[in-house]
Amino acid sequence: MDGEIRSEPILKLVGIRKAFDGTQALAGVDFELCPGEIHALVGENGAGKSTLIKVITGVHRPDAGEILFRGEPVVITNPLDAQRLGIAAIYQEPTLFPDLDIAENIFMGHYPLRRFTRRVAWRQLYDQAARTLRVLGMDLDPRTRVRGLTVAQLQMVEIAKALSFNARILIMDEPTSTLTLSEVAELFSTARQLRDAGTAIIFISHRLEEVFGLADRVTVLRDGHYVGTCNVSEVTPDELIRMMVGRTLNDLFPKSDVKQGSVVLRVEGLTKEGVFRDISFELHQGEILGLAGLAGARRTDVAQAIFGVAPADRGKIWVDGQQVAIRHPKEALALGIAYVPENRQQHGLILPMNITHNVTLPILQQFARMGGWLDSRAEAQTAQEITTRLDVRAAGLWQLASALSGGNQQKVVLAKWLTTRPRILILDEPTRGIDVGTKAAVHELMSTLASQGMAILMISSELPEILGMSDRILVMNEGRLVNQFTRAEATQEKIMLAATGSSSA
Amino acid sequence: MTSLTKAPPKRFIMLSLLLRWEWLLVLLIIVACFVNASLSRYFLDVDNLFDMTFNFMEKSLVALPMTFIIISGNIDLSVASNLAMSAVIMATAFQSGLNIWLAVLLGLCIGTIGGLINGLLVSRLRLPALAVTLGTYALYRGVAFVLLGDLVVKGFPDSFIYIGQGNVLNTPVPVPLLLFSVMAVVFGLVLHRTAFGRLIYAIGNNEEACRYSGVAVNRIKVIIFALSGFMSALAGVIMTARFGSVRPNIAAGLELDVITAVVLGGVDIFGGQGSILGVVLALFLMGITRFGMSLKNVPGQVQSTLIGFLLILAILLPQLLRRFALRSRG
Amino acid sequence: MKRARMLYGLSVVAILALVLSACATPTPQVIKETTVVKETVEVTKVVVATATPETVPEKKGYKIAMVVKNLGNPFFEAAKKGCEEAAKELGDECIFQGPATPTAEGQIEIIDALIAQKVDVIAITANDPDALVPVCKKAMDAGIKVVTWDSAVAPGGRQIFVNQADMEQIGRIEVQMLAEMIDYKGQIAILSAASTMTNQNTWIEWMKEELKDPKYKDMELVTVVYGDDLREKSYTEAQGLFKSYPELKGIISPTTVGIAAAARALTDAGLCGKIALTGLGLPSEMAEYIKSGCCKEMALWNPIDLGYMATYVSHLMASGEITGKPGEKLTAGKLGERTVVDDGAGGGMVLLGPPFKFNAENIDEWKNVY
Amino acid sequence: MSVIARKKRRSVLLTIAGVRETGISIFILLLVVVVSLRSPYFLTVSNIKDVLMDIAILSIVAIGEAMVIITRGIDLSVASTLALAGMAVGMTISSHPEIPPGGALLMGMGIGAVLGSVNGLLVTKGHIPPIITTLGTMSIYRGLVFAISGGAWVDADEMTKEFIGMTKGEILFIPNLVFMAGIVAIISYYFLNHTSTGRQIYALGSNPTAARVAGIHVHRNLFLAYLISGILCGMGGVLWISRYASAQSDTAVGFELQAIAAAVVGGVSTLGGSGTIPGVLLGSLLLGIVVNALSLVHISPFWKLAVQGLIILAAVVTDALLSRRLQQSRSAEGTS
Repeated sequence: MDGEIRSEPILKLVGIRKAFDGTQALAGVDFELCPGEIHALVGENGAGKSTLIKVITGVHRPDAGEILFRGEPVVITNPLDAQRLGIAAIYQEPTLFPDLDIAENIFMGHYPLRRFTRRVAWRQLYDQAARTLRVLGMDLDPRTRVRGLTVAQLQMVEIAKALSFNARILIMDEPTSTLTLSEVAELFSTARQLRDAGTAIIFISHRLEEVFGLADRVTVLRDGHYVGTCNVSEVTPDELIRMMVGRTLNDLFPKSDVKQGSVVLRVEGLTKEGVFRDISFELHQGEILGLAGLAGARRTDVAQAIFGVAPADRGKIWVDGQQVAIRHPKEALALGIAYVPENRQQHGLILPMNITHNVTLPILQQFARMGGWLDSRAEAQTAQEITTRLDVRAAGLWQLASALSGGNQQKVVLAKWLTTRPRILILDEPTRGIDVGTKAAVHELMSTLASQGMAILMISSELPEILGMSDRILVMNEGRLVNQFTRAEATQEKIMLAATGSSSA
Repeated sequence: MTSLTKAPPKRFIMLSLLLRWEWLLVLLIIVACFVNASLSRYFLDVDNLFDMTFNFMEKSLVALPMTFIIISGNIDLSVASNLAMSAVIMATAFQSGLNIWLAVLLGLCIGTIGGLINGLLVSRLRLPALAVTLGTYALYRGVAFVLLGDLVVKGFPDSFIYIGQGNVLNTPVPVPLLLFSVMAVVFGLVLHRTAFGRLIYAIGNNEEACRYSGVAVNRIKVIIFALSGFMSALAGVIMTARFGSVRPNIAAGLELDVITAVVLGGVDIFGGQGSILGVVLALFLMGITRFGMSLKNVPGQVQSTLIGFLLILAILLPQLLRRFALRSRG
Repeated sequence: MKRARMLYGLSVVAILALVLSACATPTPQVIKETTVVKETVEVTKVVVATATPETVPEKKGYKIAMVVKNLGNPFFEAAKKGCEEAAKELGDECIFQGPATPTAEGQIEIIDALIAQKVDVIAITANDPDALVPVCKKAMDAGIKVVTWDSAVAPGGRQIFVNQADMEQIGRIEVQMLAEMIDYKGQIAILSAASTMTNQNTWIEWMKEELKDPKYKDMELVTVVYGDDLREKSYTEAQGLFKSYPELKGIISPTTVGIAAAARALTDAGLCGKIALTGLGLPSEMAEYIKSGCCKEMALWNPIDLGYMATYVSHLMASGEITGKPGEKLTAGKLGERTVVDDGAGGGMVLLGPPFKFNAENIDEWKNVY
Repeated sequence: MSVIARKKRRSVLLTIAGVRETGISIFILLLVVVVSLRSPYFLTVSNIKDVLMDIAILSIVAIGEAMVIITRGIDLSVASTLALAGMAVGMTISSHPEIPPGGALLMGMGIGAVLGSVNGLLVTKGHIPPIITTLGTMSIYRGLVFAISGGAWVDADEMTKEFIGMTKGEILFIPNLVFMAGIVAIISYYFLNHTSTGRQIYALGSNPTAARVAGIHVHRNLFLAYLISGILCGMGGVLWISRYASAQSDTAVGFELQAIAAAVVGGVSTLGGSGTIPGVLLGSLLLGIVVNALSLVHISPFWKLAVQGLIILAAVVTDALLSRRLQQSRSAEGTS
C-alpha cells in the first residue's frame, strides 16, 4: 500500500500493544512517519488513535512493541523525553495553565534561561512569544493571562506552544474541532509551511474533508488494530469510511421532512454586555433551527443564556407565548427546555457515576417517594427504556460513564435530556468528536424527534451538518445575528460569507 | 450487549462487596478489640465499653454532616468553633433567665445560622470552603470569647444534664450514644437512599454538570452547611450537659479529629465517594483504639501519634501492596 | 481479580500488625523519659505512664493516678518527680497521665479510662474546674478517692484539695513583692495564663483585694491580659503591655510560662530595670533573668514537694487514714505534719506551705532542682 | 490593532493584576492610620521593629506554606515540624554548647528538610492527598517532639548567649530576625518568579494534567515544594527557640492555622496556581498589625480572635470579588 517513499522514516512504530484494565486499546499497531509529510490518522472513536498518540508522546508506555526514531530504537518514558526528541503535540482538550500568561504557557518546560544565573530571560521569552504569535496571525499580548481566553484563542496558544519547540514531529489531535473555517484554513497553511520545511506532521481528524484537503498519507485504525496505510490521492472518501467502519454509509445526514407547527420559543433583543447583543429569533414546533458561525461567535453563550446557565442582562424570552424569566437551568427545565452542552465530559456527564444515575439526574425528584426516598426500581426502569431506545452500548446500566466510548457518552447525555420530555431541545455541537456511526444515529434521532413535534436548536460548526439537518439556518458573528437562510437558499459559501462578514477588519 | 437490564456479573458484585473499605475497618475493629482485651482485663466490660462512648459522641455527631460536606467536595473547619459559639449563647441565655429548653432551641438556631453563613459564602460567592471556614473558625470562636470571656456558666438543671451524662432508662446505654445511633441511621438513609443524598454525591463528582442538569447546587450546599452548623450546635448541647458547664474554649481542636475520622472512614477528601457506615466504623475504631491506649496509660501525645500513623498507613498500605504486586507480575 | 483480593488481605494484616506492635510494646521512648528527666532524683522502679503488666492480684500498694493539665509542661514534669519519690516510699504505684493539649475533654477521657482500670485514687489538677465535676463524681461513685491539687476541681468534684499555698497569700504576696520593687508607685499590669484558669483568676481577685489597701493608693492596675500559657502569645502580650502603657512600672505574671516570656520580652526590649517583673516562676527557667536583675524576686512553691504531698495525701485517703474532713492530722513523709483545714467551701484542704521566694541569693541552689 | 492600543491594554492589565496586593496594602494603610490616631505609640520606630520581629517567623513559615498551597496542596504539619526541629536543635545545643548559631540554624533546616521530604514522598510516591498526609504527620511530628524530649524542656539557661543573641542583634538598624526573613523572602521571590522550576510550581498548581503533558516533572516539583516548606519550618523552629529562649513539646501549637491564614489573607488561592511572595508578606503583616493594634488601643483581649476571623473573611471575599471582576472585564475585552 505504501506510496512513494519521500525519505527515511523519522519515526517508526512496530507492533505496539497497550491494554488498560483488561481492555486492549492497541493490539499490535504499526505506523510510519516520514519527514516532510502530513500523515493523517483516522478511525472511529475507540479505534486507538489517542492512545497511540499518548504512546508516542510518552504519556503512556506500551506493553509491547518497538519505537524507532531515525532508525534507532528509543524508549519514551515521559513527555519530557518526547520533547527532547522533538516531538510536540496539540491535544483535543487545551492543556494550558490558566493562571500563567500566554508567553509562559508557550514556553512552559523550556524557558529561555540566562547563561550564568539560570534566571528566566523574560525579555527573550516575551519577544519570542510575540514572534510566534505573529507567525500564527494572532493579535494578543503575550502577557495576557490565559484564564478568560476563548476556546479558539486557547487552541492557538496550544499551537504556538508546539511551534515553539521547533518540533521535528508535530502531532495534531483533532486541532480543528474547535476552530472555525477561516482559522482552520490558517492552521492548514501553517501546517503546509511546516511540512515544506521538513517537519513530519501527524494529523487526527474526524472530518474526512480535512483529511483529503491536507494530508499526504492516511493510516486507518479500527478497534485497536492496524487496518492499512495509503496515499490520500489514491483513495476515495467512501473507501476510507469502509476501512474505518467496515461498512458504507450512504447518507450521513438524513433529512427531516416535518410539518412545522406553532412558535414554541421566541427570543427578542437578548443581550449580555460584552458577550452578545440583540439576539432575536423564533423556533417552531417540529423545526430544526441551525445556528452557524465561527468559534467565538458566542453561539454557546446565547444557548446558555436561554437555558439559564448564564442569564442575559436584557431581552425577552417567550415560551409557548408566555413571557418567562429564566435565571437557573432548573427553571428552564420546568419550561420544557433541555440543553445538551458542548463539553460532554465536563458539563454533560458525571463520569464517576453509572449510566442510570447520570440519566436520571435532572428528573431525580420524580422518583422521590415519601420523605425523599428514592424508588430505585422505577429509576432503573426509566433509564433502561431510554437507553434501549437510543441504543446505548454498554455492559450494563451499572457501568460508569467514564468507561463508555465518546459516542455512547453522548447518547447517555441525550438520554438524560430526553427523559425530561423537553419540547425545546438545544444541541450544542451534538456530534463533535463522535465516530461516524454514532453521528448518523444522532442525526436520525434528531429527525425523529422533530417529526414528533420537538423544536430543536442546533449549534454546529460543521457546515455539512448544518446544511443537512436544518430547516432554517441562523448565522452569528461576533455576538450578533447577521443573517438567516432557509434550507433551500443556504449554501456553504453564503454561510461562510455571513459568518466571516465584517470580522476581517 | 443489547439489553442493559442484566445485572452486573456475579464476580463483579462479589468483588465490589469484598473490596469495600468498610470490611477493612471491621477487621481493624475486631483486631483492636482483641488486642485491647488481651492487654487489659478491664477492656471487655460492658459498662466500661458503653461508658467509653461518652467521650467521642460529640465528635461523632459532627462527623455525620462532615461526611456530607466532604462528599460534596467541600470542607468545614469551623465546626468546633461553631459548637463553642452556640453552646456559649445557649448558656448565657439560660443564665439570663431563659427556660433551659428554649435556650437549647436558641443554641441550635445559632449553630444553624453559623452553618448557613458558611454555606451562603461558599455557594453564592463561590468561595473555596477551606478559606471561608478558616475565617469563621476564628470568628465563631472569637464570638464565644467576646460573650463569655473568662467566665463560666454552670448550674444547669438535672433534666438537662441527663442528656449528656445519663443512661437510657435502666440500661447501660448512654443517652448520647442512643442519640447518635438514631442520627447515624437518619443520615445514612438520607445519604444512601434519597434524592438529596444522590445529589450530594453528584455535586462532589462534578458540580458543573449538576448545574447544567438543573440541580439546585447552591441550595444543597447551603443546606448541608446549615446541617453541619445544626449538628455542631447539637454536639455543643450534649457537651455542655456532659460537662455541666460551658466555657468559650470547649471542644478546641475537635475539627481535626472529626476530619480524621471521616477520611479514615473511606470518604474521598476530594469528594464524590464515601459512606456513613464507613465513617461510623472509623469513629468506633478510633474510640476503641484510644480507650485501649488510655487503659494502658499511654501518654496523650503518643496516642495522637498512633492515630496519625493509622491514618496514613490505612491509605498508603493498600496502594503500596498493589504496586508491589504489579511489579512482581512483570 | 484473585490477586486483588489477596492484596487486600495482605494490607489488612500489615496494618493490624502495626497496630498490634504499637499497642503491645510499651512505647520505648516513654520509658526513657524517667531516666532523661533532669538530674537529682534517683530513678525508682516506679513505672510512669507506660504500659505495665496488669497488676498482680494481691495488692502490694495503691494505684495512684496523677492526672495533670498536659504532658510536657515543665511544672508538672517536676511534680512527677515528687510523685515518684513518694510512691517509692509508700510502696504505691504512680500512674502519671495527661492529655497532649491542656483541655478538659482530654482529661475526662483519661479519667474515664482510669475509672475503668479501677485505680484507687485519682489526683488531678484541672484544666477546667467545672467541666471535670461530673466525671469526678462518677469516679467517686465507683469508689475511687478523688484528690485535687494545684488547680482544683470545683468542690462538688473532690474529696480533698492539696493546696500549694493559700490562694489569698499567693495573691497578696505577689502584689507586695512588686510594690517593694517599684516603691509603691506607678501603673502595673497582670499577664495571666488562659482566661479560664481557676488558679490565676482567684489569685488575681486577691491581688485586687490587696491593692485596695491604702498603702497602694499610688499604684494603678491598668489591665489584665492573657497569654494562654503559650510562649509566643505571652511574649507578644507582654510586648503589647509596655507599648500600650508607656508609663508602666511593673508586671505581675502569676504563671510560669507567662513570667518567663515576659522576662524574655523585657530583656529583648532593653526594659529590664525600667519595668519591674515578679510573679510565679520556675527557678530553672528564670535563673538567667533573676541573675540579670530583670526579675529581682519571684515566688513559687516547690512543685516536687507538691507532687510528693499530693501522693501522700492520696495514699492516706486510699487507706482510709484520713477522709478529708477538716481537723484531721496527717504526716506527709519528709514534709512532716499537716492538718486538714477548711477550704472555705465546706471541704478539706491541706496546705503545702507558704510560697518560697527566689532571688539572686538563692537562685543558684534551686535552678538545677526544678 | 495598533501598537498604542496594545500598549494601553497591557498597562490596564498590569494595573488590574496588581490589584491583589494593592487591595491588602490599602487595607493595611487604613488600619495604620486609624490605629496611629488612637495610639501615638503605634508609629514609633521601636513598635514597628517589634511588629516586624513578631511577624518574621510567621512570614518565613507562611512562605513555605504558600508554595505548598500554590501546588494545590496544603501543609498542616508546619507547626509540628517547627516544634520538632526546634526541640532537636535545642537539645543538641544544650549538650553541645560549642555549636555556633549558624550551625544550629543549618541543623534545624536539615531536620526540617527530612520532615518535609517525608511529607513530599507520601504525597508524590504514596499518592496520599496532601491534607491527609499532613494531618497525619502533624500528629506524628508532634508526638515525636514529646518522644525525643521525654516531656522535658530546654530553657534559656541551657542555651548559649550567642545562640539567643542570634535573633536579637541588628544589622544596620534592622533586627537580625527581620533581616533573615527578608533574605528568605527575596530568595523565594527570585525562585518562584525567575527560575524555570519556580514557574513550573505555579504551572502544576494551575493545571496538573497540563503540567504532566507539558513534560514538567510534576512529582519532583511537588516534592520540592514540601521540601522547601520543611526547610523553612526547620529554620523557623531554630529562630523560634532562640527568640523565646525555650523549647518545649507544645511549642507553636496551632501555628499552622496562622501560617495558612497569612497566606490566604495575602491572596494565595487555595485552589492553587496563584499567589505571590509580596502578598504573603503583606498577609503576615496584616495579621501582625492587628494583634499589635488591638493591644495598643486597649481592646479587650477577648476580641482578638473574632477580629482576626473577620479579617480573614474580608480578605477572602474581596479577593474573590476582585478576581471575578477582573475576569469579567477581560472577557468583555475579548469581544470588543
